[in-house]
Amino acid sequence: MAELIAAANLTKHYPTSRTTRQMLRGERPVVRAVDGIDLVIQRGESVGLVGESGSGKTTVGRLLLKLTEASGGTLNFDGAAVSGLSGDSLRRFRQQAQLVFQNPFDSVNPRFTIRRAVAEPLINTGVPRAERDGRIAEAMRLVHLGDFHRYADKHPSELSGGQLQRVVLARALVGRPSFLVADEPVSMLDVSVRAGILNLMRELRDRLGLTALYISHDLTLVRYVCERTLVMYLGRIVEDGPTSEVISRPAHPYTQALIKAVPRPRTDQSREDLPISGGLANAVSPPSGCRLRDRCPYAFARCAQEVPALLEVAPGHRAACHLTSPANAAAA
Amino acid sequence: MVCLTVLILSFGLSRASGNLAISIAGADASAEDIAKINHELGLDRPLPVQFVDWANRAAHGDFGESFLFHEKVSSLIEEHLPVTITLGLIAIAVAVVVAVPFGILAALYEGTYIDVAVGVVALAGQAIPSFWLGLMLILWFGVGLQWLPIAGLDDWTGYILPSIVLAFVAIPVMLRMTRSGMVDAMRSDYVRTARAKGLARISIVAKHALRNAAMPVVAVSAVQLGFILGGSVVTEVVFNIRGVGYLAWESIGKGDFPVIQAVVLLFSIIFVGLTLLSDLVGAALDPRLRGR
Amino acid sequence: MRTRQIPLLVGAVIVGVTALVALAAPLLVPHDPFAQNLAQRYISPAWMAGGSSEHWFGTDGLGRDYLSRLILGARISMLIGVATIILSGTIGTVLGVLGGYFGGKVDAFVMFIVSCRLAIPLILVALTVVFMVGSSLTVVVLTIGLLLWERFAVVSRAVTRQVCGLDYVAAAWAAGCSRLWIITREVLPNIVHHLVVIATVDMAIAILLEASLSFLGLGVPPPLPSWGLMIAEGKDYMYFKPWVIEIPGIALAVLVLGINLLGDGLRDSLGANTDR
Amino acid sequence: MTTALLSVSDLAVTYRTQAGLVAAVDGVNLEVPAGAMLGLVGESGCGKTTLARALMGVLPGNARVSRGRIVLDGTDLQALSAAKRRALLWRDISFVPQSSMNSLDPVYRMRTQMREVLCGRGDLSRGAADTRAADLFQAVGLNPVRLNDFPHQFSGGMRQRAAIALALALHPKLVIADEPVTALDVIVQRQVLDMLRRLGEDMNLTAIFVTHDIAVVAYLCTVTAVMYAGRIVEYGPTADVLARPAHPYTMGLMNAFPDLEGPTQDLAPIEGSPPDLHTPPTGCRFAARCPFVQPVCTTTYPAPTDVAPDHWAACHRVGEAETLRAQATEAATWQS
Repeated sequence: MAELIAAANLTKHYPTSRTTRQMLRGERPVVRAVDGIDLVIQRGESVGLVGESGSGKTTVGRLLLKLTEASGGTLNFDGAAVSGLSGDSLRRFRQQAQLVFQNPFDSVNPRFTIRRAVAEPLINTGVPRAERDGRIAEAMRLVHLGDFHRYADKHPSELSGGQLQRVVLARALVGRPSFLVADEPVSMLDVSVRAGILNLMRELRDRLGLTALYISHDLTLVRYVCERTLVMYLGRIVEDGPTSEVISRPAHPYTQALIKAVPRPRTDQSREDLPISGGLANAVSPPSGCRLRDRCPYAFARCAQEVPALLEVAPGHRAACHLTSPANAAAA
Repeated sequence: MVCLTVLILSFGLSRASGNLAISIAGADASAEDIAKINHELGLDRPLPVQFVDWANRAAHGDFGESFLFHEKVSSLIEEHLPVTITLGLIAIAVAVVVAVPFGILAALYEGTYIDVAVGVVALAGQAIPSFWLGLMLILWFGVGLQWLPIAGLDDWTGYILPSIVLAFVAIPVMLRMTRSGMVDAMRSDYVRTARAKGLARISIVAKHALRNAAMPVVAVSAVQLGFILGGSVVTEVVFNIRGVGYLAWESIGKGDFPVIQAVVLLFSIIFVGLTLLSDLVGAALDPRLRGR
Repeated sequence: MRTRQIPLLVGAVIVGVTALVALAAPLLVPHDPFAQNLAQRYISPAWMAGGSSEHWFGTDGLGRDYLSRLILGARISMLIGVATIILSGTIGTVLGVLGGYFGGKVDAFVMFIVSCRLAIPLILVALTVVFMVGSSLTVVVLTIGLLLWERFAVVSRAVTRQVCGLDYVAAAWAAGCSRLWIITREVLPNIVHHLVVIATVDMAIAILLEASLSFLGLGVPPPLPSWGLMIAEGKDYMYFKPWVIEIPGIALAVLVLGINLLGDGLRDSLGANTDR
Repeated sequence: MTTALLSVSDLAVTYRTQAGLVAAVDGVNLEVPAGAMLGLVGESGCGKTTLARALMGVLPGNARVSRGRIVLDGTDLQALSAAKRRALLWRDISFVPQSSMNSLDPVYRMRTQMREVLCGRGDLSRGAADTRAADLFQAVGLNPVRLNDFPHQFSGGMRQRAAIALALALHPKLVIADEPVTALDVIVQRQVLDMLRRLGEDMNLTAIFVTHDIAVVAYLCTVTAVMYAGRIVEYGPTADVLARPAHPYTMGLMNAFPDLEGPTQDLAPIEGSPPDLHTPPTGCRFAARCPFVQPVCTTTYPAPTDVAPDHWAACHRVGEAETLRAQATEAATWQS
């Protein structure tokens, strides 16, 4: 496999509103939405990015698609630096990298017909008019809206949430992209509809060999679609490994808590207390060292002094925790 | 910043026409006369110099001397301003007293005939030109019924008609804001919670809905006062009231630029001040905006 | 028909009829609106004592037929209304959409211009400009149009920001669409219903503003029959013949009310809430 | 099972809309035993929130109860005058709103909002109210100092705890919570759920928990009611309902629900969408989407039938539930 996406020390800081005192002192506080992440996605890989709201997972998605400019670090797409793209090369990149959103009702222009909405990526990339209808029909078949002519001239308001999310998927696929970012693609949908979209994404993964990043707050969903999972906490990746490994043998205390916290649809589930307490810290002035340390029951002196690096705990499974780092494991 | 720009604008406005001296000396004045007047008024100096000089003096409250009244502009304004401000304050009070209760009424009966009727009456109020309303009020109450004076401010009764006319500018806007704010508030989660608490309806409406809906209305009434003052020229002319608006109208008609400059600047500064006040009031009322 | 749609219908009828009258004015006037006849000054309207069916709405102080002047006045009001909103709508929408779309410094600049404009006392400055440049229909249109764009700017900025926050704009961006394409295809069609409502509001304000300027003697120059000017001309005689100011005043109020009703109805039916 | 604290029979709520009358709740029968936490599960638009609001008596202006009875602890609420009904609110039935920013009034400090309830509705003195408010805050895991804060100064989880403290203020007989943890992140959600579970045990709370999330019900609730298109289709002890669902819709929901364990085979979506309640179908409302549909299903609405003690389902084929359950686990069954 070859690398499609390679990010090193990728960073995004947003300026926040300042208080008068900060203004007088000339301070410019920033929200460290993404604070130096390293990330490699291989061709054909489906990667899940899991984290709570405020973890920076959505910003990572936007950075990878160059929808927002990084404050620091490097990002390569298919071997070329994304920051250097402009003009034609940027247009080619846009064709290659596509996006699916959380709320289907917000992500299709209400004035467009379905045909027009799905055609959008084609119009801008110079696909000849004659080819367009064929391409649209092909994309609609992929998302199981096969009787395309039933939907083509409808407006978004006439479709259900599940159908519309399929349209959004079709629009993302119509340009035959090599990379797809799906940001909470099912979280607005009802359970009975959600299952259909999840199945569809699995199917697309297998059929098209699409490289994809699925962003979600819900590990259970990522589990159905992704072979590899990343866990983010306050702008940093804290764990990275094969999905089944991450769920069955989580190495980072945060991942452990995250998995324990998920309620199960069965009554005979564990109800013991979570290992971590409190809520997400402030991304403007996060704790020094390990960002989880003020919530973590295992925190010790080193956690406050040193940022834990993402180190291998098992083959292909890495975690950013001083407890599991090889040095400590050897000492213990 | 805004003040400075308005300063430049109001200066530019008055200097944009080159025939200033001609308008003073008369169309058939000789070239020497014009040059003389220009020199006397300092109009023969380069424009930036004139501007800096004027702005500097304006900052100290010295707007020069009126071409026509041969009186200091600042004392002219001092003389005319209190009347305009008094009328403006009465008018905004009238507007609040009328607009808020009717806005609440319309919101509580949202979608019913009462709501539609209040809305249409507000629109009709907005449609009546204020100078015409003034004239009609004079005809009815001054001439027909002879209850109120038709012009001037000799005693308190003279304030009644002009304040009503001025208030008409602000009533429809404030009424709509009150109504939409109340409608949103009555549909909000916290009002539903208040209903679930079993509170009396009056307490839900007054303590929860109105308290939330009133914040933008109170804040906007300061801005509306600014608009009322800006629109005072028409009303003062109709009622023959010697306020700043009337002064400005007279001065415009006669090309008395120092006065025009000063009045425009004054209204702008008052407006900017009121906008600031509005922001401050808004922040003081809304805990979510405090400490920003 | 639902209760709420009645005002919309009434407004549409008033505006439609006025527009037709304005367009067909030369065909409709029973007399030459400029023809003076000093022997027939202040003839009362037909329904009053001393009126005649020769002059349905009577005659003015120079003996000109009031109905004819009223009809031509409709033309002036509609012209002012339409011309100024085209001018101010263009200025305001361009500023607002740019500010809303680009944000940051562009937005700060737009908001600065808007607050400067708001700080200028509208009537005073309009009066001054008309005085200096000299009064004509064109000058009045330009003056009002150049001053009355702030509502367009504020509203189009707000709704542009709102639309730009929606995912379909991000999708278009991710699909490689250019900025111009996004503004014209994705943003404008989705804010145009707000602009239509603002256009009615500003049209009403422009008509009232023209009437005020004309009333104060610095608007449309005589002998053009602007309704505001007709009121000013009749002002001195109103104590004896109140109808001289009542007729043009009512015409003005009805037209503006019609525009307001239309705008309000459109606001409801297009779902454009611009109250705040 | 113990006696019912709340019993609802044949309740219908009708909305006036532009397109005519819509019965969002249409013939609901429900019993909430004293001391039970009842989970009311359903997907968006099934009428669960309307039902909760009807029980509270805080329906929006265009909705009204058109039929049925609500009996709370022996009192028929529908027979009460408006004033008497209002007097019961918060003292007998209290409410935990959806965890949105505006569920608490943004312009008052929490202390003021507590006093409003404790003094205004509970007849406590100011001092006593403040003591009680501090106790309540402690009980829900908040520092009593935070009583001086405004709601916007709280995080989402804390806001929800404050709302719960407010709901418990007057020792209500019944608490109705409308999606109380939906907007919360999973760790905070779990913390709030644990807090609720502990409070439920300590105070012997009776509560109705409206949610779309079966897992939340499984975690917290002793009794489950499944709602579909304005009606309760299945009701019973949570363990029983989730392990042995008797209504095809419940089976479908269970199969469509992703889990953290078990095989990751394809989930089985329920094809189609709920019926338009402007023109509700005669017969079973799930018939159009049900893989086990029979002719009778489209003509007559199935009566609730017991499948186990205190466990009933409204399905014509309830007798074959075991067979259907086995078939329902196959994804192929659900493909139309």
